[in-house]
Amino acid sequence: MYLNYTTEQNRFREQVRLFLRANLPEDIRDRSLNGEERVAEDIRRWQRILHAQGWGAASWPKEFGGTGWSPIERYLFDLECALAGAPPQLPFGLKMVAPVLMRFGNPRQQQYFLPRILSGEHWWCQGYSEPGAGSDLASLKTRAVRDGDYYVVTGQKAWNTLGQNADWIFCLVRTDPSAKPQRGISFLLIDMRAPGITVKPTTLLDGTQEVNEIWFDNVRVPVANRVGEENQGWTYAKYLLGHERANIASVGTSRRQLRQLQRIAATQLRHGVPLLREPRFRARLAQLDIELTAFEITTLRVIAADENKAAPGPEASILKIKATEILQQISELMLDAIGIQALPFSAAVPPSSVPRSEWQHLSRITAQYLNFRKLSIYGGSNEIQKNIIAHLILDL
Amino acid sequence: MYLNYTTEQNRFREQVRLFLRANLPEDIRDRSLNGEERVAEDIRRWQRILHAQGWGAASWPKEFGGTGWSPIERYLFDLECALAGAPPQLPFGLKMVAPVLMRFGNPRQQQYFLPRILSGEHWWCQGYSEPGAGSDLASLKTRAVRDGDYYVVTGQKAWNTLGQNADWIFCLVRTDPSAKPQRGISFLLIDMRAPGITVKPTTLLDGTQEVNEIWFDNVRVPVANRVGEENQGWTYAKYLLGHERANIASVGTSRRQLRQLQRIAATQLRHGVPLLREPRFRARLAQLDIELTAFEITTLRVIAADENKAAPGPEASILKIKATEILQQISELMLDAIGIQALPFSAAVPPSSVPRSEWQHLSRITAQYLNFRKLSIYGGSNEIQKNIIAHLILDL
Amino acid sequence: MDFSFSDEQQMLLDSTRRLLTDNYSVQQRRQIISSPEGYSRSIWRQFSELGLLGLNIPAEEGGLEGGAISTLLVCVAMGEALIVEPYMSSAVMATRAIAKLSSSAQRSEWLPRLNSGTVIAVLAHDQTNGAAAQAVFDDTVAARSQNAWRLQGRKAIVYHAPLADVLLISAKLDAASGTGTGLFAVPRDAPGLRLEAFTTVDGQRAADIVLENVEVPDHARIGGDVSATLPMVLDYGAAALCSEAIGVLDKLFSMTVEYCRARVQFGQPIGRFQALQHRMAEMLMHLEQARSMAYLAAFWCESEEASRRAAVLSGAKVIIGRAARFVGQQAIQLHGGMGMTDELMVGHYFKRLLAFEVRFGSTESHLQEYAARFLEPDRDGL
Amino acid sequence: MDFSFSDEQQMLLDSTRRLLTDNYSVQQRRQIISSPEGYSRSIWRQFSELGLLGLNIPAEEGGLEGGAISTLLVCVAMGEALIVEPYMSSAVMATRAIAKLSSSAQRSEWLPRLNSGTVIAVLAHDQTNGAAAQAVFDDTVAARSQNAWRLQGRKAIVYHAPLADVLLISAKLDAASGTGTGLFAVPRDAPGLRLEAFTTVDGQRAADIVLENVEVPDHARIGGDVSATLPMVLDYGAAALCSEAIGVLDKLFSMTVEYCRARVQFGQPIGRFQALQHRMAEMLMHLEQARSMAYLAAFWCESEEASRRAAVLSGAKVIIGRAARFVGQQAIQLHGGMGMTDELMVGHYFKRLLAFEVRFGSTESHLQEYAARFLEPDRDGL
Repeated sequence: MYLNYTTEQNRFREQVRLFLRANLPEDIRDRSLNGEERVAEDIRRWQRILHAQGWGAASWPKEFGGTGWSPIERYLFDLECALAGAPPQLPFGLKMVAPVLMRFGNPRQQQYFLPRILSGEHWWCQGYSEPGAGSDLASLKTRAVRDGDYYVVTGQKAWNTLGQNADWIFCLVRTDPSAKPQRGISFLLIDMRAPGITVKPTTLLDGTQEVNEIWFDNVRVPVANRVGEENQGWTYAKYLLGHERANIASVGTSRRQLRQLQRIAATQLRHGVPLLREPRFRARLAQLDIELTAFEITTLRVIAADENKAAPGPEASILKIKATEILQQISELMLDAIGIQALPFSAAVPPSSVPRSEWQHLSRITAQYLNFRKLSIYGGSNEIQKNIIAHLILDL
Repeated sequence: MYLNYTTEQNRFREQVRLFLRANLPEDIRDRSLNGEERVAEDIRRWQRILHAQGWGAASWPKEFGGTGWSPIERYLFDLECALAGAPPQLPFGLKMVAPVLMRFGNPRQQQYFLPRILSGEHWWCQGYSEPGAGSDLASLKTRAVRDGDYYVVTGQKAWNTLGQNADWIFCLVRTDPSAKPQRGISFLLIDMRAPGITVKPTTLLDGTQEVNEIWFDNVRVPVANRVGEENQGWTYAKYLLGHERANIASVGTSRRQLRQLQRIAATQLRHGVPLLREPRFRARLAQLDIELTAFEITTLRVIAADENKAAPGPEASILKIKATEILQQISELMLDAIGIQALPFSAAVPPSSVPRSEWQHLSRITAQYLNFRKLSIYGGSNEIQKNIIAHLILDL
Repeated sequence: MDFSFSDEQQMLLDSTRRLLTDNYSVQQRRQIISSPEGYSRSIWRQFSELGLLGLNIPAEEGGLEGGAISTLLVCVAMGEALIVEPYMSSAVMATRAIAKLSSSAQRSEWLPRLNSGTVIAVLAHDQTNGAAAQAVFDDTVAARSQNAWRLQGRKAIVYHAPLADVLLISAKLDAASGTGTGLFAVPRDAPGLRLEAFTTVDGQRAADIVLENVEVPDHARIGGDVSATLPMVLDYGAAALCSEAIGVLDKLFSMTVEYCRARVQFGQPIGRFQALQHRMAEMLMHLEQARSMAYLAAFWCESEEASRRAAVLSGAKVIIGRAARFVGQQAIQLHGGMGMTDELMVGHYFKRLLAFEVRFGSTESHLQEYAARFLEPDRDGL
Repeated sequence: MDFSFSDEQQMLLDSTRRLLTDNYSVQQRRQIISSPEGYSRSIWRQFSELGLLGLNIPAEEGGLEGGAISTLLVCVAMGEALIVEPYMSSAVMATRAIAKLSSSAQRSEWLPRLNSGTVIAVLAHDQTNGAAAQAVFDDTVAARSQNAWRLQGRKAIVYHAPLADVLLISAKLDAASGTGTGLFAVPRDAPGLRLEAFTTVDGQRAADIVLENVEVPDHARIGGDVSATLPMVLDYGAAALCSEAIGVLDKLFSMTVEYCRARVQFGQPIGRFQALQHRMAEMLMHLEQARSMAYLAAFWCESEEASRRAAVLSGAKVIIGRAARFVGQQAIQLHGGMGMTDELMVGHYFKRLLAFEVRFGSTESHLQEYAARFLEPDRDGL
């Protein structure tokens, strides 16, 4: 057992840091550090910059244009990017559909799609959930009826993240309505410009529009865009979800947020004393700091154990829950730190009670607290993750 | 809405206080305030004293020798007794079997048993749970086979509290094994001196022996000691359990314990400063203090709402959970207050690290913490109470 | 001890609820919020017609004189409907301030107009009441000169200030002018008074107030030194806010239970899942504890016993604040993705609770306040 | 980063587990606890035969020289079996103190006998290590006179002191004799040394030590001023205690899961109830976070970087302490009434965790210590 990074790992880390310092555009970094809403163009630009460096897909094997990095190196890359304030890369192409294509796609699909994901040319989004099928994905209703070399797709998808910018969507559709719920599902790749697709953004409680409802009205999809076998989509879907969970750990983001919280607490006063010196607040902050340190080790332990596995095990559920709990607790503590300054939410001109220099900053803290409620809901709610732990790890 | 006690209620309260000051024996009070193990003789003595005053059964109607007090008066009586350090009266006769006898017993049973419960002549205990039937009471297995004017009872009861001192036990027994679990159960009153009964105390994790296992080996019970109809025992059992839950609120005990905790925190030092001045500890204490104040009102609201009902409603489950949570939190905070002094547990002579004057006191705090783990388990575990709330109040 | 409400009080509650059920649908509310005024004059008129605006006006001045318990019930109903009208600001706090502190001439000047709804008044004191948090600004000063007062300073985050016709502004008297704190009725369009308006997280209009040499005549001063009397008005307002929170919690909880009964996943309503059932049982327990403290706060908020009144109000803010956070977060969680949308009301109730937590002193500041004042050995609770 | 253990380490763990599985049944443990000695000489001998008593003895002195990681694994196994033998007190802390601090003559005198199990040594320092809690006694003083040292004072709650042949007692040097802290090897039967023995809440033997003019020869002093070196020994011990707690937690958790699989109520194993499943998922998460911190503590406890070492150990005590409370309480709860009995082991594991929480500084004191030292803006975690 050796719990420091090796010389090589430290060298790698330094290399990533140097790259970030030289290549992460300042404006993108600032927007990200201020917790502003994601700008689509920032994400595209950053993907192009990474791709130019050959780092477009940290988690892919070299044969598909990935880095071939070890799990620990990938972890360090993610960590440093998050600490530096790089915008998160979009997972939908890189970490969701790509692993499915590599494993189950045919060579034509691989050759066409993977390079375009890597370069950022194709923005992908996800067509899994439906209004009646959230946690219970297998009850999805979107139909795909075979018509010659096409499927004709009709139905509605929900909770589609950032699909308003997307070029492609991967969808679970029902191709055999008479089969049991988990049979009879197929996995289709659909061009977002196909006639019959309507995207309607959903306004969230923080005022943003990061998710959409998508309607399919007799959308014609070439059979060639089906991944794998007809009616075997559930297998691919589960494979994809396993990969999704493993990517949520986000120790770097938490560490960066915690650092920001410490700065806020150093300037916010209570009775003239910085909040950082107030015993109760300090202790909550310390508790989170320690919790995150432990979680960093827990994450690395799971990564190390998974190193030789094809897909992450159910331990990924532990990471998903803990990662989101920590992020939510940080955002909660931030909210508590700013007190009544959480109240002013939108204004033409910042009011004096929130110093002008901090307005953007502080008003984003409340928005982030609201937005982060989603963390324990999406990507398989934390209740679903606990079910997985109970069934697959504890065998209950 | 008027949230003070009325002049009459205050007068009543003062009367109870005066009585307690004059009649609660000092030795009994001290044992109780020190948190010592219950002494059977103390309980008997105190019941005799209350009976002499005409207050032997606060909750009974006057016709059976009760006080006829209003629910608020009963609440105040319990509150003052607990604050003064009176030992809790045994609920098994007074608050469990007696309501069943009053409602479902025949006149002979009422005339024989009720006065003896009131005077303290009969010590009752409970024969409900079994090793395989705890939360799931309906799966009980103790059999009673009719043999002329007798039932012959064979089986095993568990979690019997203080039965080693008991004269009588009320039992749920299966009289029709072929019926559905909740049918075919009868409610019997059994003389503890009957041949074939064996009582074996269970040592608990705090070292005390307050519960027992009881074996029945062909014990002959006169049919005259069956309450109500044969095979209708489940109805009576549920009626009894409703009454049990309502009597657990124990605001007075919590208030007394909280007062004791404040005294401990005023003398325990951290870095030379009394714990009572340490911000984190103070806040936990304040939180509990407020929680208990709210709970006092919640309890009174439930009592007032129940005033015109025959048996307490499912709201009693709210009281059971909250009462036990508060008591457990107080005992936890006491444990945290004494720190390492929790470690010495039993000794011929108190060690110097625990001041001699506080030895008995402090060593009981750890024991009580251990013992109080039971509060969320017995009387229907808090999980069962939440099921009740979900089903009967929230209609889920 | 008596937890029942009088027939009159019950009728008041029922008629307020009916008015809001009929005239404050989700759609109507949405329109009101996005309107330029940020509140509905029509609803306000109906409040007046029902007598709600006179609830804190003495009978001899034409009001209903309902007192704290009636105000509790009305504010519960207001919370259930999640109104954005300045009921608490104007009809409870400002009206009470004028009714309790002002001269008979001032009462005649203001109370009838407040009662009829033709004037909206808003009290602007230091943000953070009583408890251990720190006021954002604490610099408003009044100086006397030639039968007039000149006000200078700032007030932070004053709810409904942009809707007000008149602002009741507290200010420290400068050394030359006397001692203590004065309260001044200042028209919103007074020269030198500027509002920095914004929308709050819970969808209400508010503003910082900037006062630069604002001059008001002598008779605009309400009461004498209000240092001792203003806290009673603020505590009365805090109790009303607690009541509103109970209405919010009630509604949020019942819509969550309803949703869990209706939403089917894995072939059954999600309310059949035990883990969620237990969560809702815990929410109910928070809610009942919160309700108890809101009652206690309403009962004590008129008391002259300042220290006990403060303790009860701190206690209420703590218990209801914790309930607000737990019930609010869990309501979103149990609604799943739907809870995250602006479309369902759950998020709006959630945000109102968020605002409750920090208004009139945060949960944490009240807990510390309570601990500082009331933890002495051998005290027997409230 | 490497989380794997060497083959040697794995074998050590396996053989320790096997020894305890074969010789430390519940029944055997019960007999050991109620025996007059309060520990098993036979087990102790077997520890020696397996080399476990020499794990912290350098190879050149005949030991296994396993270091912190091996000690971690052995202590996990000790925790799993819930031993009452003074392994941590004697074979880890006292042995390490002698191996690291004493002269070569002293090492030759003590280490072989510690290794063979013929001598049990116990370190008696101030109860409460490093962190913000207050020592119960802090009054032990050593005075030099005529080639001897005279010790005076008291030590609180010294685990396994009644089992020790020799006590390593720390004492402040009095002004006339020098500065700093001395460590003295004192035979348990030294005149003037008195034990006030008791049984701890977790079933182990312990004592307060009273020293009245206890005289020991010059060569009984171990090391020079140990003020700076003793904390390293104590931190090493704290890491070992953390490892033991992981063994306790592991076992307690798995017996709880097992019980919930087997216990049938309402026609199905109670482990099928979702509320209990989620509880166990939460227990597992506590356990895994605790395991991470125990690893980190073992890895850092030998470091000379005092401040970071202290931070890691405080962090470990906090995370494992919280896990101890949550997992302990829930283990009892999920066992229902059976969990309350002395008969099942669950209560015994629970009590060991309770003791863990307060030994070597409480959870709360370590949290405050951590906060005081390590919360500065722009620090990036450990």
